[in-house]
Amino acid sequence: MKRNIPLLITAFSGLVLILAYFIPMTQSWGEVAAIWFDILASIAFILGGGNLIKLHARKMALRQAGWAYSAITLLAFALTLFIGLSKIGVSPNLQFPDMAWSGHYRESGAPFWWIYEYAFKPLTATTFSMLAFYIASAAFRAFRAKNLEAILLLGTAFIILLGRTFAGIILTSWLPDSLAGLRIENLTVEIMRVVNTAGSRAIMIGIALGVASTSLKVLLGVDRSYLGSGEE
Amino acid sequence: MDLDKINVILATDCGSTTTKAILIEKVDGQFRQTYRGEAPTTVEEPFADVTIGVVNAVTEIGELAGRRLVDEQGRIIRPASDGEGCDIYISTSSAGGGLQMMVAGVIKQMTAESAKRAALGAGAIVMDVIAANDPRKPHQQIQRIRELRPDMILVSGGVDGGTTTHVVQIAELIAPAKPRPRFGNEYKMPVIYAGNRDARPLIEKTFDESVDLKIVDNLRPVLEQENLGPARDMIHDVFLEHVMAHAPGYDKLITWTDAPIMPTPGAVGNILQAIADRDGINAVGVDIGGATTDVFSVFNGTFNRTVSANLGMSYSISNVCAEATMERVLKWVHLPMEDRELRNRVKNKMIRPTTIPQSLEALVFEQAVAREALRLAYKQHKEFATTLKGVQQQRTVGDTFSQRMSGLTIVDNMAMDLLVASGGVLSHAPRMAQTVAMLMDAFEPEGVTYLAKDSIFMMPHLGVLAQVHPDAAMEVFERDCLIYLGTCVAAKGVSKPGKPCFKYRLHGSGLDEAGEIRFGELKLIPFGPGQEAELELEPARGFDLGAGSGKRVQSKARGGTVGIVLDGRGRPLVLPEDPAQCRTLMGDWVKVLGLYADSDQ
Amino acid sequence: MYTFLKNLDRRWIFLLMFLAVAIPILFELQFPEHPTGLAQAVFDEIEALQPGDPVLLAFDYDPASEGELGPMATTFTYHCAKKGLKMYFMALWPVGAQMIDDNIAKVIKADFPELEYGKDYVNLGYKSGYEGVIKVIVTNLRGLYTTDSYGTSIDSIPMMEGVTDIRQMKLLVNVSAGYPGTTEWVQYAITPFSKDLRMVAGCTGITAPLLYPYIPNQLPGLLGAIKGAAEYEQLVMDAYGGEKVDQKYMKARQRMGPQLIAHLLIIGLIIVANILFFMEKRKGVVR
Amino acid sequence: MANMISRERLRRRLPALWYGTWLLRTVFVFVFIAAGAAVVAAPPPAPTGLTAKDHGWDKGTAVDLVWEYPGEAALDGGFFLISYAMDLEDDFRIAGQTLGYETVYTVNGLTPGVDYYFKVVAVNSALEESEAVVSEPVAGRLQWVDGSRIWFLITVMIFCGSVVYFIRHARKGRPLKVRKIAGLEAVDEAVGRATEMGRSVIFVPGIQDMNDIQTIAGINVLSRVAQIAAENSASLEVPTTRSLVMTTARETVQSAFLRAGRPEAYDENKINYITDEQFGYVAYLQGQMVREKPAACFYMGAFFAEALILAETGNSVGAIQVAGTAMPAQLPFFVASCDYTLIGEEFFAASAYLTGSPEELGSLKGQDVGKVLVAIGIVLGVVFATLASITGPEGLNLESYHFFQGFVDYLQGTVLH
Repeated sequence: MKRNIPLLITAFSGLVLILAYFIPMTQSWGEVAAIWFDILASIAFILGGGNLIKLHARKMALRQAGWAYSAITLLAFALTLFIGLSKIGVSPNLQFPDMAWSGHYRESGAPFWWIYEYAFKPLTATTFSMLAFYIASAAFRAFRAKNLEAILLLGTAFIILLGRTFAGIILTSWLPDSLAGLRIENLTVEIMRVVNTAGSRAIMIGIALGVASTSLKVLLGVDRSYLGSGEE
Repeated sequence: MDLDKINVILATDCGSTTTKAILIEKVDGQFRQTYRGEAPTTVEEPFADVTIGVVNAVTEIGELAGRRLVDEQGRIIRPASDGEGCDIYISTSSAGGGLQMMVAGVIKQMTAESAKRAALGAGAIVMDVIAANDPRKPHQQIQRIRELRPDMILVSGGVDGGTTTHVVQIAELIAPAKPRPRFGNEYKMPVIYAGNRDARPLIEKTFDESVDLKIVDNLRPVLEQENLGPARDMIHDVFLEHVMAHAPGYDKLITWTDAPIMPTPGAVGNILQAIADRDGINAVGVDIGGATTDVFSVFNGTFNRTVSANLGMSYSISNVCAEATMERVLKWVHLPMEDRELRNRVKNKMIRPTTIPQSLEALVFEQAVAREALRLAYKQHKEFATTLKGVQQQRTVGDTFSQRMSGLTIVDNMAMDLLVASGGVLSHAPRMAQTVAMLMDAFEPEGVTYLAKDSIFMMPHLGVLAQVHPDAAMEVFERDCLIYLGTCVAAKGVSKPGKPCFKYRLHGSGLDEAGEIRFGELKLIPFGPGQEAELELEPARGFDLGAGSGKRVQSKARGGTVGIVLDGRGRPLVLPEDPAQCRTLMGDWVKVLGLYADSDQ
Repeated sequence: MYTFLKNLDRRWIFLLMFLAVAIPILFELQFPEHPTGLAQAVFDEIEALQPGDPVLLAFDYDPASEGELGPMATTFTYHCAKKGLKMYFMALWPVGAQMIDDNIAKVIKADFPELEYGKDYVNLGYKSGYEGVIKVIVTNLRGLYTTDSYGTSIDSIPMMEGVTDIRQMKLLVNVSAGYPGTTEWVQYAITPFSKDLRMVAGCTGITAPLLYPYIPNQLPGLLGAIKGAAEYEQLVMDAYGGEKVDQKYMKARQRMGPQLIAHLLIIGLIIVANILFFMEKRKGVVR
Repeated sequence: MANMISRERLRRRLPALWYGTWLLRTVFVFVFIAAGAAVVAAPPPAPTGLTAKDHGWDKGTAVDLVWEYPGEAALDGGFFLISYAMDLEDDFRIAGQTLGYETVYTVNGLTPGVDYYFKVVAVNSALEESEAVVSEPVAGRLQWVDGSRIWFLITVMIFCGSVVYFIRHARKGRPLKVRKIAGLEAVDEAVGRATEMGRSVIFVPGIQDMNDIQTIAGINVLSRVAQIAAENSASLEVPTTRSLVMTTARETVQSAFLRAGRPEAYDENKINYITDEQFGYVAYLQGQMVREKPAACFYMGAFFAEALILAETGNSVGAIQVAGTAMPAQLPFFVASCDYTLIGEEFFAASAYLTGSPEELGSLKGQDVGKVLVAIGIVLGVVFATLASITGPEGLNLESYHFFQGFVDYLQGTVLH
């Protein structure tokens, strides 16, 4: 029972979404299914929040290594949630000037916005920026002209790296117009447009077929891993 | 000991049935093996004293050499004086079934495998491997430990600083099982611990007084590296102290020898490793016996040994036929044979292990079985002799489409330089060419490979000698132990019969020949022992002789009792499906190599 | 030297990278841009619209990718405002709504004070549900959106009148940092309704190669990373910027400086690494 | 390339052409007149006999228009302008235009079931408009089947049919072979390493929710990793970015432990939801990796920018890393930093490979049929397009050109619609 009902729901809603694509009459059913999904998806936030509290509370209770981080996490979580929910410092909506809570929680200058602007934004941007460093170190380690494929890759990488900057333009601007196609910036475009596209398409076709067949397996109940395990 | 003053060396190998003794003497400034003697081993009742057999064998040599080696008290005379005694006496032993061990580790493919490698390398037979990821239930494992009664147990597990819980878990399987040693109920089971350094105190706590715990350095200090030496040495020590000391007469024998007694296979491994190290070559050795087949290999300095317990020419012959299938065995036979008769022959050999073939058919059949036994043993060896598993791989972008796995075999037939055969069916084949054919068919060497055989199974003796007097061991190994059969030249690749395979040119030592080998062709060029010729090879496209597909190779061919065999049959060697076709093909090969007497062909 | 480089601690590389990025920023290194076809196509696509045409601006990115995508979002907003298009902003990323707010404040409120919220532009905000949102709003906008981002009922917003689905938009402009993003817009909006909808997009460098296959049928124009943004910025500012361009409309071109040096550094590192590799090969360390 | 695209765009999007070239045309006409060679042309005659009919096999958003033109056989250099409105009083909204010799048009983007009036005006080369002809009100009707998607439906049915066929085929016990996938063979090794080193195994199921097929594929691999971890009694940690993935992962790991015969060793506290925020998650994982130095890391699912950050951190702490993703952009990063990488399809084939169950293997075979279909389509398209460019339009044989080009158009316009 624990398995059959979800399987039925999956099969049914999957079928509805497929039908909705081919049969215009049923298009609205598909919309309903999608809206339901959206509602369910938001329940996940509650589930997630609950686990977050549990995980970090446990770490603190057991005094596990680094439990202080957990304390900070929980504190930040509670604070943000409180400030956001209670809309502290938010001025009311112009339409409802009497209702203090009618304003928008993201209003600039309000504490929530402040958290966002001065904590969240710089933090995520910083983490993302680390990519630049890792790309450099990975390139240093892994880009070796070991075989033919690697040499081709290396050549392409150089062209693209240069072509995406002003350096490419400077380096080959002396080429006459009859050879303009060989200028690095033009080569870059051609590589992206022809070679890369051909390769990407091939990968995409393979992946799309993989996705389609996995989806079909899910719909048919062959693949039940999303219910916890492949086997009964 | 002053090595320069050593002139006479006596060595014995106490096998399970015979004790073989050899005498090595310095002749004209060079060490030569001069005489040998044999006597039945006397470990069992009624004698129950190994030294009796040793003395008998040594006495035989003494008589042959006209040199008194044993004194009136039945002791070996040392040091040598004029016409009497020897300077060094050494011995190996595989009596009583050799050294039988059980090993344990955390992960079967990692530390447990390293432990197995250490035990095998030391010359032991590994009876079972216990691991934390063993699919068997704990009580089944305990039961197994109780039943087995090994000579000693090697416990490893965890890298240094790694897991302790798993190691203790394994110890907790072994300790309550209270394993009992094979010999003598009165003494404690030796347990060697060669695992995570951090787990030592816990291990000491887990094993109580009922076992004799020895602790050595971790044999896998990090996953990337093995350190088998300390564990191997400890196995030898324990072998001497415990196992040998409790076997009848060994206590006496130990006091006679100048070097620790080694398990026979360990000694064979030793000499092979020594020769590979000295010459910087890759070598493979095989010893095919009645019940088991040992394969030794040294590739790029890494030594490996496997024992294929169920592959042999007498006790295990039935199993060989079952595992390889009779159909496959018969592919190597060029004469028509009747299935029923063959089955009888197999059974007969099993119950009467010492019989030797009486007819041509019987000989051809036995050698066909040998090919399969060797092939299967070599396959097992390849699977065991691998790079270390559990090692982080550093990839580059070039590896995107060729993600090589770790744990691949390090055995590379192309890189193999020397293949040494020993064991009855190989060394006692009526014609040397037969040995060559068996080696080539079973091992499928690629490129240029020298083939040799151990003349009188002297490798164990030399293996121990190599520890005391390496130069002497090497000299004797080169001159008297190895009988060079010749050189095998085989191209890797497959094509259609009749297409070009490779061109060759040989010159030197009175030989000047050139020609072309076509695919499927086999050619024998007689070239006597001790001779060497320059060899120039030019493989056709799609064939590799060591430098890559279609690339020229310059090498040296070595003469031998058989000669130079140019093999264009392709690698891997594929035999036709159709039995009749196969038989014709075998007939051709037999003719080319002159395997059996002309009248029989 | 050889051994130092061979066992190079990656922190040295990190330091070099830091300098490669920091120095051009401090010295405000800047280079002229030569727009390529794709940026030109994006520009033309918006140029071809008439004042008052409705445009959907979907900003699916977050502060993490702001560095790469912010400038193009800003320029898109500026371009649409200059053209007098009706702008409908929305986001499939939770923080996308914030990105919209930022751009509204930075561009519309600052430089186009005459534009009125609800009449000339509206922020529909974030909706959860990934591509499901696209699937619904492409046929039924009101099925999901009942209020704008600030909780105002859609029915009371003048410019939402008569808007039932996003197929009524003359153009979709998508700025995307990943999933859900341009790929999903193409798959769930453009492909099934290719006759009704057109779209241009701007994306991060890493996703650009994956979007090229959609050019030109599903995507007539595409801005790839900061380079694409810089080209587009150049086009828009040449056309509308006037004499003196505000600093905030030069961000993309300013960021091309560090990109140049960083790329050169990476090329240098690869070359050094390969020299080491061949030295090792000659020494026989690697087989 | 700029020109190519904009020309392409203009050809496809006619209203844009209308506005975009308005200026040019006007200038052209002025020049023409100024040159003094002009004949003052009269406004063109109005089109007649306009009929509007619901476009069949669709979702009711299109209406077909047909009209006649009484003037010259074709409107030389001119065009017809088509517009529509719900009410005659309203402003007509321009739908598009056709070239002077085409007297059919399909209006798209209508609301189903609503009556529309359609108007056609002839415009000559001097941009003089004729009288308009207005149709009777017509509504698009919602049909049962969307005809424009019929080919897609056929393709889907062939593909699904072959997957189902091969699943049944495999169930009957006919063996199907899968190539060896190094990355999956390495699972044992990676978990083994963690066991020997007494460190943990980290499994990252991507940063997408359960609705992403890649996450499902990742969970399939997790099942195997968990089983081996259970057999080895290694510590397995699964941090997730989505709470639904966390629940699924818990179920999966629990049943894997059960399968390995060690249900008691399962600890759900090791499978946690961290945060939905991409880089918050990355920061957590990085911290954990640097502190705990896991010996094995698995990245199986959908990844974005964090791929390289995670893999490089794992690489630097010396872990064996196995990655699998269908995100082409992240594959190069994984290849450079991980020990093994499952590339795209391999990743989806993982569950078939690991379970070896006939159903799974059958579906792989079905995928191959899909690939064959695609390959046939590509070959046909390329061959015909090549033939078309050889034969015409200025080339050798106009008739065969029309045949070939017609086929290509059909393939592009209808089959691949």
